[in-house]
Amino acid sequence: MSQLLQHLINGLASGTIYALVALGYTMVYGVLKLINFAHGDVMMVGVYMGYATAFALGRQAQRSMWGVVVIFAVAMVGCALLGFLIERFAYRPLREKPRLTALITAIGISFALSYGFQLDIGFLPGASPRAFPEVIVPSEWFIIGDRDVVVWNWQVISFLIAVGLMAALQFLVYRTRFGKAMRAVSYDHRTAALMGIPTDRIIALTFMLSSALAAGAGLLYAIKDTSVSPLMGLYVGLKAFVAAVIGGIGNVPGAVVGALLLGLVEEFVVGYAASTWRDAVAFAFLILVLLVKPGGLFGRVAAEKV
Amino acid sequence: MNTAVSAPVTSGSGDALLQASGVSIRFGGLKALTDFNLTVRQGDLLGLIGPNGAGKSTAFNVLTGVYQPTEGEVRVAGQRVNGWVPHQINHLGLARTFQNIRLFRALTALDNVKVACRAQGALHPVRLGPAAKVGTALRNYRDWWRALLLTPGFQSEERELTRQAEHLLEVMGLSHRRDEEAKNLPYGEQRRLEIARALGTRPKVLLLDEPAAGMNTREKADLMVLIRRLRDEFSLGVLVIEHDMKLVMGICERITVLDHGETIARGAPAEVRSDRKVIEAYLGDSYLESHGGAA
Amino acid sequence: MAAQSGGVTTLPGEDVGRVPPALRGLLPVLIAVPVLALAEVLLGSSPFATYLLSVVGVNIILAVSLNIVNGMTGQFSIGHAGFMAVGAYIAGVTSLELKEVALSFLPVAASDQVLFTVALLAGGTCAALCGFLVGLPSLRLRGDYLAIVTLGFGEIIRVVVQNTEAFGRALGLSGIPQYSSVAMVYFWVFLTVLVARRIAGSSHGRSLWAIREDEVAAEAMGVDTTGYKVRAFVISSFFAGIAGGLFAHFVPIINPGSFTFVKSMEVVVMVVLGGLGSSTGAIVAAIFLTLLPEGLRSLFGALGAEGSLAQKVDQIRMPVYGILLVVLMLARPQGLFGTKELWDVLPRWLPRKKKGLS
Amino acid sequence: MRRLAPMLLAALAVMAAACEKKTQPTGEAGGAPAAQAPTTAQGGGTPPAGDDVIVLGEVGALTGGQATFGISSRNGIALALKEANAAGGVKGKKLVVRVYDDQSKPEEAAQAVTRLITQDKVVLILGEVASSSSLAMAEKAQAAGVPMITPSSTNPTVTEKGDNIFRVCFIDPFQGFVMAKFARENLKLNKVAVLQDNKSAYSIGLTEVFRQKFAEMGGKITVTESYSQGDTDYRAQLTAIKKTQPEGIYVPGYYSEVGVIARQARELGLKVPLMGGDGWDSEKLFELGGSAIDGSYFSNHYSPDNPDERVKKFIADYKADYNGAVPDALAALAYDAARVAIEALKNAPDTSGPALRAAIAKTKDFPGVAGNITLDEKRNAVKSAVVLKVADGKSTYVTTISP
Repeated sequence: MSQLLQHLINGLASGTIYALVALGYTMVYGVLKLINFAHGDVMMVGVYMGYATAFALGRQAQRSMWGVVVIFAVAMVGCALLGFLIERFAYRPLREKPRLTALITAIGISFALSYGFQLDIGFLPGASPRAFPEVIVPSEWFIIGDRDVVVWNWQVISFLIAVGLMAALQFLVYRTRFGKAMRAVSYDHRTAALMGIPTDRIIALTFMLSSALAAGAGLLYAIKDTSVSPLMGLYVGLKAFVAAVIGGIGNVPGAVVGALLLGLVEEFVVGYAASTWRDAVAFAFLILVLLVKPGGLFGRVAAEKV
Repeated sequence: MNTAVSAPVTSGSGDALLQASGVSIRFGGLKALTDFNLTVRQGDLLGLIGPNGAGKSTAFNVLTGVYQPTEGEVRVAGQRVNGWVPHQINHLGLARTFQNIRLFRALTALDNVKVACRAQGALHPVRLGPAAKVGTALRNYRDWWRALLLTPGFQSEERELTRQAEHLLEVMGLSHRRDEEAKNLPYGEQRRLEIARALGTRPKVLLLDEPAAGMNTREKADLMVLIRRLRDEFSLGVLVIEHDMKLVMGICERITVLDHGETIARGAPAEVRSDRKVIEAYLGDSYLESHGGAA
Repeated sequence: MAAQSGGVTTLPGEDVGRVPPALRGLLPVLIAVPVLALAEVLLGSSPFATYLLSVVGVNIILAVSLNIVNGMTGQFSIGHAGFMAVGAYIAGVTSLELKEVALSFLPVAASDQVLFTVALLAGGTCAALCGFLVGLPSLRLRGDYLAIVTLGFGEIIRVVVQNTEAFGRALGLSGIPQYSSVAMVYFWVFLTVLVARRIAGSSHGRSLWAIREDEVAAEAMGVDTTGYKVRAFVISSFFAGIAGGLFAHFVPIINPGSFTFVKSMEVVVMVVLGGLGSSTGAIVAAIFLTLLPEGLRSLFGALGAEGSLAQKVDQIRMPVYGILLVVLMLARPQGLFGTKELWDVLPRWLPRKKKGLS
Repeated sequence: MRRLAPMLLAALAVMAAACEKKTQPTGEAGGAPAAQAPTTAQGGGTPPAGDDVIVLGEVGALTGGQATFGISSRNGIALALKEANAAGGVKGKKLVVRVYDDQSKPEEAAQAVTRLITQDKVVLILGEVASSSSLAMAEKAQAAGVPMITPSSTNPTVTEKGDNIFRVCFIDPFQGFVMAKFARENLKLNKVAVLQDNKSAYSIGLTEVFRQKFAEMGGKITVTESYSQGDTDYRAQLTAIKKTQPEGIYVPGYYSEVGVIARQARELGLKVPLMGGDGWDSEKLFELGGSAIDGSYFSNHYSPDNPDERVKKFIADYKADYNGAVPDALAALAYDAARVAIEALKNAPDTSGPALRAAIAKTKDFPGVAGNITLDEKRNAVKSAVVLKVADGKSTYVTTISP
């Protein structure tokens, strides 16, 4: 019983992180119909930015409340900037070109970032993973039985931050002018442009938003799993992408549900079946969902108007 | 539903090539089409009119298998085709054009037509029993090998296809555009190319979805002549959706009028024109001012 | 793009005038075989050239075959490495099983090549079977969703291999007899290209193009879109399987790490860079992208001759590769040749050359 | 835009030509860069004077999933060469090493080693860490008759590829045995769980032997769970392991993962000691694991406590060259492998394959930093292993276990 509870906690914890990353995929896909393969790597860069900031702050400062805020702020702003640059120079010139073209530049960026950060030249961090500093001093908040189930403070804090970010996003997309414009662009960006919506700006902002979100997600991820490495973006990115598709890519609540489901499925496969088959089951689950619901759980396959 | 409406009227000859009886379709709670009846025979030239959103294109989509009817049945060449997919229905002899032109844009005019010619020749005409299915699969398989090995038979077949397609282009007056990519053709020619492509499938019934949209008066007049000619030359039954009353009244022998998915009138042009319901439907739609005036 | 000429379905190179129709189908083979034999003799003494050319060849097969699905049919498969893995492992295991067998009525070398071919075909067939399975969801799925299924399939294959003792698990399968030769690889390259070209030029190809251009219209014109999509998948994965089989017979060890999602993406990149739908484009891109890292190695080797940086230059290749991809796509978004083939584009660069090759 | 495609074609032709050119390496010494006049670049690079250098080849994973290990190895080899050159080189010739990246893929390793042999004409090959890549290289090196020394591939099959393939480390079966024996006899554990890296042949190999030996010695393996290299969340596996209430967990993976595993084990309330192999050896382990890794044990080739001057000097030199990084086991083994190679070059009458092969095979009681090296008839190093205990951010010597 306690084991089941522990698995639930674990699954939800990784699910929330997947969700934050998946949201980035989903937003960009929503407005551009582009699978942004560089998203995971942007996340990785964000984590390194946070890592560098934490070091610059020093051990004492990084653990204070404002220290954490500064770390998140620097990483998120830095990533938003990176997202802006990527969109401006690698995607925007190709917007009216075949969709696959932008996909290739996304792959190119992904390669450049993930391989680039493996270099040990100059400021680049090199290939080995590094321990992410404990910016939230761990303490046990909640214990069941003889330490059968332990919930840590940072788990709760991360969860709250993640939920907060998602709520903010939901608000932004469905309750603000920007969100309305974003949804309009998502529906048809040419028409949106004709209606006087500054499409370029909206798309750029979407990119910045999703990149900032990725940085936040990445930091929570690094806090949770205590390490940072250049390839983390690749692994997390792929899973988060799968999560977004399970939920119905382009759909905000869908991404969250898909991510939580994926987190739980993975957790329970490892916990109760064979850990060697985790990835296969994750993808089989994805295929199964798509075969039953071709547009993902919440997505709708746009019925083509004939 | 008044009785005058449901009584079938025909002027064509022979068996019904296309028959819709009691067809209804619902999208969620929305009734897009209610109790739709229609019969097309060889030599028919029928019109399907109605204001915007009346369900004309929906009717086309049900007939051609893009949508499945919620109720009622569709028969093509006597075969019940509920549950069939569009290409199977096409193989029974039903071809169509699209309201918003859907050519294979990057292909040449000739290739557009050849796609259709070939697909009809492909060897999976109707739904088959298991044994025949295997036979079809085998022939299909052999067909691929013939293409890969470039057998003499295959080569002559290709030449024959080209000849057919060229003939159709000529009929539609598009020979000079033979090697032009479809997307580079002017609008009117794209419409004509769509018809040529539909003819490539060697249909018995041709469904034209607003063939005259976007054409000027002169082009429309030419089109009227052309449609008649096609019907006679290819022994077709033709069903035309059209906004332009003048065009429809000019060529169609019988007209069905839809409004809000319901058939509100049916009969010869003169009858339909004077039908009170039809006038209401159109005037209510301010249709006559915007479109009728321009025509 | 300003396309003026022949369009996509002309059969240049096959418009060999004055060749009797009966011979036309075989002519390319008759020309290719002696050429390949000659190449083999010339290259036999240079292992590096042989190895590099083999890798290039395998990548050409992968790119050209993927082009049938991604380029001609307009579907989007990003699991090509999965099919390659199936081919590689099945062919590899077959060859290992048959290692001691020799066909007594043939000289050893010839017998080996026969067994090699058997192994290749076994690998290709299994891959084609998988292609069929993956193609089936295309009944229901479109666009990006289908892409994800192919990706998922590729990853599942990798996990299966990693957990199967017979496939050597994480260590991989080694000791596969190295039967492969440049001639063999390029014979299959040649076959792949020939098949791709002949499909493109036939009514089947036109149906595929039609699906790519407008699925609804294709269906309405009587094209069995599902059937054609599945067939495109089957053919494409067959050749991916063959590529894998060849790969397994010149690479000393095959290992799940060689068939990851990244490999699939590399092939997609080749296809897009070459121009979706252009077989020759895929070929040129495959050659270019395969030689690029090796070329960068030469370049950096020549530049960075000093100090510790020299040992780091080889690391720089991959980030540079990534940046080059971005630059290339920005410079030429429609790919090298668009949907055209090499000969459709060439005359414009070489104005004096006689036009109308197509 | 139209210009681009022909340019690409041209570039391609140039590249192909460059690849085909039988170039001598353009010479770069690990150290002494001043002594090595950089050659001017022309196409693929012109050969240097030729007779005054001996070229070694190295293949390593400098990018990709195993880059961490490849880079350590490269550093170790570079250090060995720098020292040798500072001491006057071999027979009056400078040593240079050509390093190629294999992106952690065996087929790239095969390509790189083929290039080293045929284009760069290296006399001897060093590398890889990953056994899959070493196997690929071994096949090519054996066929070409070029001797190859792998510093740290522990899979037994690597040296079985032929008489030109050597290694300076012990093999998986021995290491698995060492830890099983230690767990059973020194720690007196009865129930042990195993957490293996399913993507690493090394980890699978160690697991297999450990499970077998531990069971033979009367212990019980409660459960075997797997993760994949690159994972960062092991809570699911650890929760499942916790259920079986083991007295210890054998984690034969690499430090890049083990540190995080230790933290998460403690987080879930698993306080039992972790045990592992030489893949743990890196100062990064302490950084990644923090205090969570304290009280764990691993088998290794050598102990950094070793008061031996040689080891101290190696660590000091390495730190000086690489921004204060402490060498890990892979760096130490690579350093040893390079020194074995250099020794053989000194002893061999010439640099031909057979002569070098014979010289390497004669290596006996060679004083490496990672233990003395004696190569047996199977060309594997016969070494005893040490078991180290992790505490307070360093590892301390516990015991030595001999074959």
